[in-house]
Amino acid sequence: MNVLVALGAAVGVFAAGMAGGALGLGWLFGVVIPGLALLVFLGGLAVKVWDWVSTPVPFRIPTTCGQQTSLDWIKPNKLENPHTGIQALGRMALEVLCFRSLLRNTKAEMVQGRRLAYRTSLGLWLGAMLMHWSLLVILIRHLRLMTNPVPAFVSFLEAADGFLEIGLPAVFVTTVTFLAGVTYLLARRFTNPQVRYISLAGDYFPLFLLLGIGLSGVWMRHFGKVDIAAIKELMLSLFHFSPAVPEGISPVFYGHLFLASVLLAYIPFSKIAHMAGIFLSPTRNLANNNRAVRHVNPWDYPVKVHTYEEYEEELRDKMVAAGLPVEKPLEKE
Amino acid sequence: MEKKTRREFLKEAGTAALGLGWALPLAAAGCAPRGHNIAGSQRQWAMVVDLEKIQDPAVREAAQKACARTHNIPHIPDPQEEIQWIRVESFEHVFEDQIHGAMPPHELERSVLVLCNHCTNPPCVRVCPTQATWKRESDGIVMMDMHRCIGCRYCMAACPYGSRSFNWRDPRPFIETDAEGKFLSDFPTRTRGVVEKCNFCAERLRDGLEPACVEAVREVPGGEGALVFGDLTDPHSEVSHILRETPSRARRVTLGTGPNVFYIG
Amino acid sequence: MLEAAFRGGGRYWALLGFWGLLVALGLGAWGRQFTEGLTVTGMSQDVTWGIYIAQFTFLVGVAASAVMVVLPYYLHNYKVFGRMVILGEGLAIAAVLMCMLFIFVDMGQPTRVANVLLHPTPNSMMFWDMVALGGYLVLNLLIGAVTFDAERREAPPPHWIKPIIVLSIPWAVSIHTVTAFLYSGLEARAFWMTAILAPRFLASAFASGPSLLILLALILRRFTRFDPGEEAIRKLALIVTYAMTVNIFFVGVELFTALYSDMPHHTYPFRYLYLGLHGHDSLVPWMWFGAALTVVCVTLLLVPRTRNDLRLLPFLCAGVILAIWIEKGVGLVITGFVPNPLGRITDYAPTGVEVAVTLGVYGFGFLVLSLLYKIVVNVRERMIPA
Amino acid sequence: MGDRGKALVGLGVFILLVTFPLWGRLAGGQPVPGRDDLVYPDPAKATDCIEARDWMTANHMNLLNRWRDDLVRRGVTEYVSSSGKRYYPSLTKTCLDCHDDRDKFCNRCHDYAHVTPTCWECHTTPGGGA
Repeated sequence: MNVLVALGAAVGVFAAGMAGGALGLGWLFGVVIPGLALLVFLGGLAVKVWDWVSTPVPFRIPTTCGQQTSLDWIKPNKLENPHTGIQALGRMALEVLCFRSLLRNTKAEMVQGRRLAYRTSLGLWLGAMLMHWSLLVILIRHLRLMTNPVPAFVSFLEAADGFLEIGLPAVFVTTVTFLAGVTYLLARRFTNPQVRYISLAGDYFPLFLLLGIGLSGVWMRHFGKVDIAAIKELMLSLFHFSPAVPEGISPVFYGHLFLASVLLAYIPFSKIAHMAGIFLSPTRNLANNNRAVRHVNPWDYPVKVHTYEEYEEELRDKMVAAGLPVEKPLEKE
Repeated sequence: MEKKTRREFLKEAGTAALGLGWALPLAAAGCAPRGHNIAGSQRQWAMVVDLEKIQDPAVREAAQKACARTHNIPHIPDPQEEIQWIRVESFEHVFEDQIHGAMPPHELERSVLVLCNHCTNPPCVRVCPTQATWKRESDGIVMMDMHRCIGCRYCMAACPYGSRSFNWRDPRPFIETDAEGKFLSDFPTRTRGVVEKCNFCAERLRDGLEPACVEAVREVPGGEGALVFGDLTDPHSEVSHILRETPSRARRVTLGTGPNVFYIG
Repeated sequence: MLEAAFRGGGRYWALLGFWGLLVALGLGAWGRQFTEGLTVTGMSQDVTWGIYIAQFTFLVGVAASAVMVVLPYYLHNYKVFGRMVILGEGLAIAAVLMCMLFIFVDMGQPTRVANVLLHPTPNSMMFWDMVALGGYLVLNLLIGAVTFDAERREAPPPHWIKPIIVLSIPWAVSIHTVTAFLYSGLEARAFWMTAILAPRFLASAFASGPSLLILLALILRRFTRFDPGEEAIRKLALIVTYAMTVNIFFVGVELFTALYSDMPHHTYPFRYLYLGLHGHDSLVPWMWFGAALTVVCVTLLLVPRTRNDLRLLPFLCAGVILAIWIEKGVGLVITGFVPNPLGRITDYAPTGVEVAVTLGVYGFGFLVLSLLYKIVVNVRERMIPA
Repeated sequence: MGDRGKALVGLGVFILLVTFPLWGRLAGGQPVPGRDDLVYPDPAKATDCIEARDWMTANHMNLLNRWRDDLVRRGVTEYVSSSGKRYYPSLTKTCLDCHDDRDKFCNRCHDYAHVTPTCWECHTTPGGGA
């Protein structure tokens, strides 16, 4: 059911874009919606981040899995249990760039039916790495349609990505790896019973969106050729704030663009907000130095404290009378 | 017990499989087309070189120059990078397997024009991993597809005649141009990293012309008939006629490649 | 399991850094070769293959030699090699990767490399070499990962891996055989066109590969708590001795055939190698050095007392590796082009760019090898009861 | 709190990166770089291309690719267009006869769309123009 809802939504988005393109609603689907989507994306993300950073983090709560820095002769594990900001930064970098925690994915098995053993399960990590890194390269590659002249790093990336001259136009390596990654991530949700059980429509929807964007992109490049110059004209005009919609752009492009717009606008309100959230995870971005540094509760207000000295001062005569020990004897008059 | 039998089986299977280590590629090579013979090609273009007539340097130069201009062949001064489709070598080097101690020096020092032999059973075609070079069935020319070549140079190791040249660098700066900086021919230049060689002027044959070298030597006084080009499968062609009437030789025939450039005189 | 590759001390990271430096150097040099063309190499119209293809030939042997530990262990249940097998497979993986890279950097049009698979050509030995190498890489990765993971969990390996292991044995033989066929099927080059080339390749491979394995095992013994076993090392030394002896015999057979028949095209290459031909004698010192090294090493290996001396053994192994590297990595490929089809002799020496690219490929191979062995060592060290 | 500043700087950098295509405009101040109008070959030479114009715009590279294999490898010396006309399948001898200026007919679009074909590394324009 969740799958069908998500699939239906993604197909519907694509169909709407196609229909919009076919019906000549180029202004709506080529200018207004992408522009709004970008604003919603940036604005929504900014609000989200503001909300997160405004929430106090009273305690250091990094989750650690290595030796903490303590005595000199005990070797600390700096990345698993960071002690300083720099070390926490290193840990974050490994998490953001290498998805390190996914490498801890293990699979439990009974060996010969009597002993429990674990094995590394690399599938999720590999699928995620393929999908995310390919997506980044693909996004940067798309700058060729949004800049004129095209910056050198885009040209270089494009040349490296299309290094293998397979087909004409050449198939990009990241096209293949991206589709493979997304397909794996989807297949995993379908075939793994545990993952399937916890998957909601909101888990499937972005994957279907990504798959739809990828497939329509492949279609436009390799099969149903589209007028790439007209598309670039549209994109450039958008980024120059003087939108103009050229004639003759294929409806598939509007489907592709609408899918991308929906994904963009959907990000701040969905699980994909992890792209910002990962930086703000208190279990990951803090140094575990509670024993070395005093952290004061940020919203600490002055508590009225009645110390023992004051207590004794107030009741000393009564205490002496009752024969209780006092720290400071009564002054003799 | 059961375990032992499985091990026994493994042992036998392994030993048997060990023998397969060499068998697979061998079988494949055996199944591969054994080149084309003349009967397999509908026609076979061939060339007859008259050694007497090409002793005139003007004739040789005309042939080489025509070739270079027709195919935009670069002139790279470094002999180790030079591209050559048709070149001049001495008799003793070209026919190394046919010389003997009693031959007079002037015989050994005679100049010979050498080019691709468009072999009947070309080793270069056999080894090419991408079919970038192949024997054309329609007329027996050993063709080269510059779009397909990966530049592995296996064909150069396989050619027993040294007829192939590799583009070690971009050839364009070394190609002859006219006063306006334009190339002398529309024949595509090559890019660095591909192998090239004589194509018997396949592009001219298509237009019903003779190879450029054959046409050029005819213009030189005394050069007529120095190079004769024709169809070897046609008994009435001039090459067939000459080879029937005159003693001829070809390069390294014992290798079984079946060269189709012949030498008389 | 993979994270075990990144658990190491300063010395380990320095080693990785060194390999990384070589890779960077090689990448830079290859970038120049890619933009300017192969003119930056020492190769020429006459000597069209040089140090790249020669290293490829040498390393195919190293890759194939894994069979020398896999076969006794799996087919003959020779338990002594139990801890050595994974080292052999790791070495095979690194060596095959280097082989593929050496072919790749030798190409004039590297961007078209996919053409070999897009237009498969069964009559070309180069096509088969690509298939054989690719298949061997997959086989070793699969076998190594599956069996080692099973070992780590102290579980028996899955049953389906057995036939794959059996398949890997002839496959190992085939990669070096096909590489020999690459050369020996060329009627144009008398030096290579000899039926004994494939057996010769295998004999020298089974000497150089296990020698490298012994060296690596000794290094691991010295610097880690993981010990592949003294008996295993001694057995490998015996294999090296036999293989090297057979190799000498094969070379002798070649020399006899060429020199006794005295056919010019068959004697020229040997004269070029050992005496110099028409004043071209750049390889002569190499070859005599290699020959002397071979004789010394084989003599000392044949004597049980010196062979079993674990202090002397690393030097003997290094000697064997160097001797075979000279035979295959220096002599074999270049000499095939001497003399050229027109009887001329062109000398070849690699340029700085070529050497840098070669070092880069080796750096990459040893980087992979270091990572793989680190995983093995870290996992094994944890399994040893303290 | 201290970390709020860091997070906002990160957000700012991210927004700058995402809106990268906008900054070229603001920094360079170039006018909207639209396309020039399509240029057609001299009507004296031809008024029609071998196939429909839109189809050619989208598919010429694949047609040329097929031609090259047809002519070079299969010896096919004739291309029959969908209108039944016959052409010699050659870039240099057929296409470039009318599209005789590479800057006008090839590079104009290729440069704009940032497409870098390798044809010109070997092929010349008629008359040997590099």
